[in-house]
Amino acid sequence: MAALLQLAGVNVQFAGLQALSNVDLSARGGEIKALIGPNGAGKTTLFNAISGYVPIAAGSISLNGSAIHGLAPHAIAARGVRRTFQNGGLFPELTGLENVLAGLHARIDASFAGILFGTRASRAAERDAVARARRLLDGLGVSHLADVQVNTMSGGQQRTIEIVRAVAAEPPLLLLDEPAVGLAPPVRAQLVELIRRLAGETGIAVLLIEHAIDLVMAAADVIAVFNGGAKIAEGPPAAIRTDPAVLEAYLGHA
Amino acid sequence: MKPFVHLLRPCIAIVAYALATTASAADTAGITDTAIKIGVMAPLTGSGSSYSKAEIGLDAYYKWVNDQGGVNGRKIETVLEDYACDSTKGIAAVKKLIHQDKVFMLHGNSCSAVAMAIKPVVLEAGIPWVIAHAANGAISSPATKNIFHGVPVGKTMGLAMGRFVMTKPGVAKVAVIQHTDDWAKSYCGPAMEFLASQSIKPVVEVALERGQTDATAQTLRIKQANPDFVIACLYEAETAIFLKDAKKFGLNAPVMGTAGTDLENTLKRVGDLDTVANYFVPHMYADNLDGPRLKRFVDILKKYYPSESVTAFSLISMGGGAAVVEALKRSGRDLSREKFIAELDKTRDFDTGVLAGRITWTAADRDGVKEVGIAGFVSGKPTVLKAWGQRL
Amino acid sequence: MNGQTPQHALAHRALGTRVFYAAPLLALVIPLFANPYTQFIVNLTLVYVLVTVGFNLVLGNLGQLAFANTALFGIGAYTAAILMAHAGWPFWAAIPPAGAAGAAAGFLASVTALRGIRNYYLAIVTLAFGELLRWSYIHGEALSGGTDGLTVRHADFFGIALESETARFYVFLLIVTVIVKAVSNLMRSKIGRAIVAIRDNELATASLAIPTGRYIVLAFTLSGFVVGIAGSLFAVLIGQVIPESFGLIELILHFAMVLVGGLGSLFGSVLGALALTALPEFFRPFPGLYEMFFGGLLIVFLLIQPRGLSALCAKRWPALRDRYYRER
Amino acid sequence: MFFLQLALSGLAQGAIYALVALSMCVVYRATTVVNFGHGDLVMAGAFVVYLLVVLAGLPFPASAIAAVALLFILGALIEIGLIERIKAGPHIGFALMCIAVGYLLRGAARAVWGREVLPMPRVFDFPPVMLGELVVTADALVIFSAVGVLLMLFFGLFYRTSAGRIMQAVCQSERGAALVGINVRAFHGVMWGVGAAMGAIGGVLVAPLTLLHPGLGAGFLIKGFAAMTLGGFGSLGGAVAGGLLLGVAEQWVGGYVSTKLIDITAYLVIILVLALRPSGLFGQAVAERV
Repeated sequence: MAALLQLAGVNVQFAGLQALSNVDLSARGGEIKALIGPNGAGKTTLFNAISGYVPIAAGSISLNGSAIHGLAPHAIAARGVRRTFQNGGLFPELTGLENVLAGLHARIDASFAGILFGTRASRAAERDAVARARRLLDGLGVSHLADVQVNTMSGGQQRTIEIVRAVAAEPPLLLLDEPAVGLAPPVRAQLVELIRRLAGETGIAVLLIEHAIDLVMAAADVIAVFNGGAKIAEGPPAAIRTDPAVLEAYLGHA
Repeated sequence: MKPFVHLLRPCIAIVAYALATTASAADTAGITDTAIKIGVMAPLTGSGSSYSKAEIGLDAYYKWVNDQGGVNGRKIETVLEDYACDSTKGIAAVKKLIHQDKVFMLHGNSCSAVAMAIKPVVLEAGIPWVIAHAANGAISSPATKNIFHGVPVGKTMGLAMGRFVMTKPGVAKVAVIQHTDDWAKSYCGPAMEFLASQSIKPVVEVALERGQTDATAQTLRIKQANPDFVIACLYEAETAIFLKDAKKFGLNAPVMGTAGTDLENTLKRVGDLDTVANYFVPHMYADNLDGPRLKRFVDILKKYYPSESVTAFSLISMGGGAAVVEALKRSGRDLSREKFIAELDKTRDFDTGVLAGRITWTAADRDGVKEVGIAGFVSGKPTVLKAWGQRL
Repeated sequence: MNGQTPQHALAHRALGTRVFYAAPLLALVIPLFANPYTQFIVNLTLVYVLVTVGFNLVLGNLGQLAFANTALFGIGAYTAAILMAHAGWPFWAAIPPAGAAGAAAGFLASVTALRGIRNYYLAIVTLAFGELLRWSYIHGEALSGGTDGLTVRHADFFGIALESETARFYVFLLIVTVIVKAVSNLMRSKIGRAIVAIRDNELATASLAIPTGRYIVLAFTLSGFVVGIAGSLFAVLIGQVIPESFGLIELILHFAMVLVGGLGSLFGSVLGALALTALPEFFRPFPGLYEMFFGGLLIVFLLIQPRGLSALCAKRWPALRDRYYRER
Repeated sequence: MFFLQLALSGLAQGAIYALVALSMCVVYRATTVVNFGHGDLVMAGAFVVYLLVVLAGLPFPASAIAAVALLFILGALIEIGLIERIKAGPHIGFALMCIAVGYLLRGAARAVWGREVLPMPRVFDFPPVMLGELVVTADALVIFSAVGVLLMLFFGLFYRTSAGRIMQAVCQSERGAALVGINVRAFHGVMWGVGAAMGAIGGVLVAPLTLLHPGLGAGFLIKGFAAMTLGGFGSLGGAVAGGLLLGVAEQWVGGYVSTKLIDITAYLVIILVLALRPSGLFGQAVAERV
């Protein structure tokens, strides 16, 4: 299957600092690719480049064959890219249900006038969206969080809501930025199971930034290793475990 | 909205009924056997709070009248309402006085814009209103059934200022410095109209904002035009600043101020006689503020408001108070608004004792005080002048 | 129970909406008991409901510290007054242009916000914009009547002469109810969600394919429209429009109403307008102390109940909590 | 001559704006809170000095220093008692708290002197100095020297002494400063005190010039904003330069264009600067971190 996402020779600079140098990367539907590497290796910068928050100095990023680098974040998202944020991207004052509904924004077809005058069509579109959101929350066993404000939720609950929000619009490409941070072991296992189900059943392409090696080994089909802004290795978990370059980067000796 | 459709008929009935009933104020509202209620509106807060000295003086006067036995066996009960020189609060205050406190008459207001806003409300209620301080003539003219001006209107002041300027021999070039608000316009407007009728157009018109602490640009522009006379419609603080800057930059043309300032306090603020030697103001009072003929009224103020300092605004409304008490006395025991308005209209050349001019109200002319003197420093003492260089 | 709303929640919510519809209907009887003074205060409250609802869209929902509300209020009032006084338009015809003028000014403010001018910068530039407008009212003699302003007489609303406070009340009640219902519809939809999402986390909002720029412009323009219409009602209620009414002191009142009512809460806007229009009338027995009381009240509120009256009510009656979605 | 005379008066006026802007900037840099009620602190300074000179009969210099000290305490109390307590609340609450405090001060002054317009007795009574045709008044000289000394004192303290270095540290990063053991809360109180005290000095210098009424402070707030924006929001040096430039600009606009425009020069400056160069003359653009 042709690659859904293709990065070719991507360079990113921050006032002289070479954050990403000549990165090639791809993502395929149904495949979970984990990105690992020490802090500051450029993993989150990569996500920011893909989702349009950071301009790229050179190279190209394309989705389904057409270039998306240079587009505004909301335009890239509209083409089917969803992401989570390292330090939380939820809306604290809104409830779990309202956050998920925000994720469904683009799929609710109700016009300004329709909403203003409360036409039957716009109410129907809204009702369907709410029902869909409640089903998604229920699917992950967090329907009790529907009417709870996000700023009163625990870290784990917030992580789960953020993932539900991201997958609500069934995006072909999902970027998960350290989703397991602060989760208790049983919840982490549930998370791995969810990611596998998303990739397997719905054919979503998943890029996963994660430090917990055990989680990476359990969930990832392919692992790409980054260090100092460059991709130093890519391959199945077994190969990466013994790759000299990776050991060098991580442990300082072969 | 389906469940509410059956409520439609009763709603329409309520609305129709409410629209039909109109509130009417009784002709003898605000009068009891022992008291006459008078509503006094004053700008106690807000930007115009220094004007409220006029209404405080008026309140002291009515309290003094009560101590002299009141009017025909009734005491005057004043209801003080603060409207902060703001139209919204002004309308709320006047409606409260008319429809809730149900006062007999209104005697108040210092801010012209607010007075104009409440004018329709007063006309509709038909309640007698004697304006205590606001200078805009359009409030009481063209004459209406129930509105009287208790102080000289801006037109009268403006004419007096304009005439006095014309009495200076060889006056040809006049400069104007004023604030950009309706208070200043109610003085400078009529003054410039009069000068225009004498075919004198101002050589330069300059604006000075309230709260400015420096008038260099204004003074230098006026000095460039080298006028024979300067008309300055400014409040006390800004007048002092302008006079100091004029002396500083050698602008020694005479300056015609407004009744918003008085000679004694301006001298105190400017600090030296030389700066105010050529400063003139319309003088509404029968004497200088510290003169013998006003002592009685200053004592009245001090009696009921001991900590109150005496300025040009303090005694100005007492004149109107005297005329009101006079008309109330003539209206006798079975007092009504109708009767009281008729008595007010009989006021002819009434000497209030505090104002220089006499009050005359007729059904056709409610301006009240017509003549206003001009005062200036003559050999260091404030004196009333008939014309340039001529004592009264 | 696959994703259906729990039954008690639905019934619970019905109570919230029924309260919303009952309020205007119950209000119909007010003129039967009110004298012209209290009726005027009620009418003034209706005007300030629109002012607060409009201001809350930008201050509470969008979370932008824009101090342009008195400017929008003034533009609406002056547009209506000019059309009625100079061009002789009837009141009902002057309302939409007043709203449009407010919306245009709101749009201008949103453009500055889009240029990255935010929080304190935005507060200062909108403050300067408001004072600049007030200066133009003073010096635009021919159109705006300068310091004497404009008088607005014989307002007529489709044949109803708005001479008495009662007549004004019913027309204002109709207009305010319609607009508040429209704003409620907009806020309890994907549009409202987009606006409050921008407040909470503008970057994350863009990641959900929401064009944040468009909704910032929409929020400001909508706010300008609502406050502009409030300006036209104000012009008819006071019968006079002068520059003095739209200065900094007025802005403090608008700001206080939004915060005392509840930042970002539509229900709170109504509460805030009611509380701070009626309250000054209770200070009347202490003439001269209004400013000190008002300043003191704000401080106490900020210390004890920063989330406003609506948060207080929502804690007591959860059905009244502001929601940004609809299920019926 | 006309040109120079306007500039000279403009500088005297600008010195007051610079002082007010600097005091607001100090509070902003130290606590990221813009004091929207700052104008009323200037007014409070003027009233306190009036109280001490006229009612308590103290000589002007002594009462000026006492007024500044009192305002320092008031500023610190406002911060510790009120601002610190609403740190958790909505960010917009700070702006309203400052406005409410200012309004309370104005109301209190109104309740006591509402109807009065109080004259300060003449303090610096020597005649104006003539530089050729240029007139330099006593008041202008005093304001120049006072503001000049103050600025040297302030910038000396801020950049030279250890207390100054602490101030700079906290301005850059509160959390960092707290980590190295600086008592940030007390520091905020002190900086609000410094801001209020400098604002009071502005009031003290203006008091003899104009007359005292509760609404005195309102104008200074907007002028302070214009000066800060012109000089670059948050830049201390910029606030001073902005203030002086604004003062001169107002006089030139009044002198050459129209005196009606003096009032809105500040507003035009704010809008033009933010439209053309949001970071002002000396400020740095605020980068938005993802």
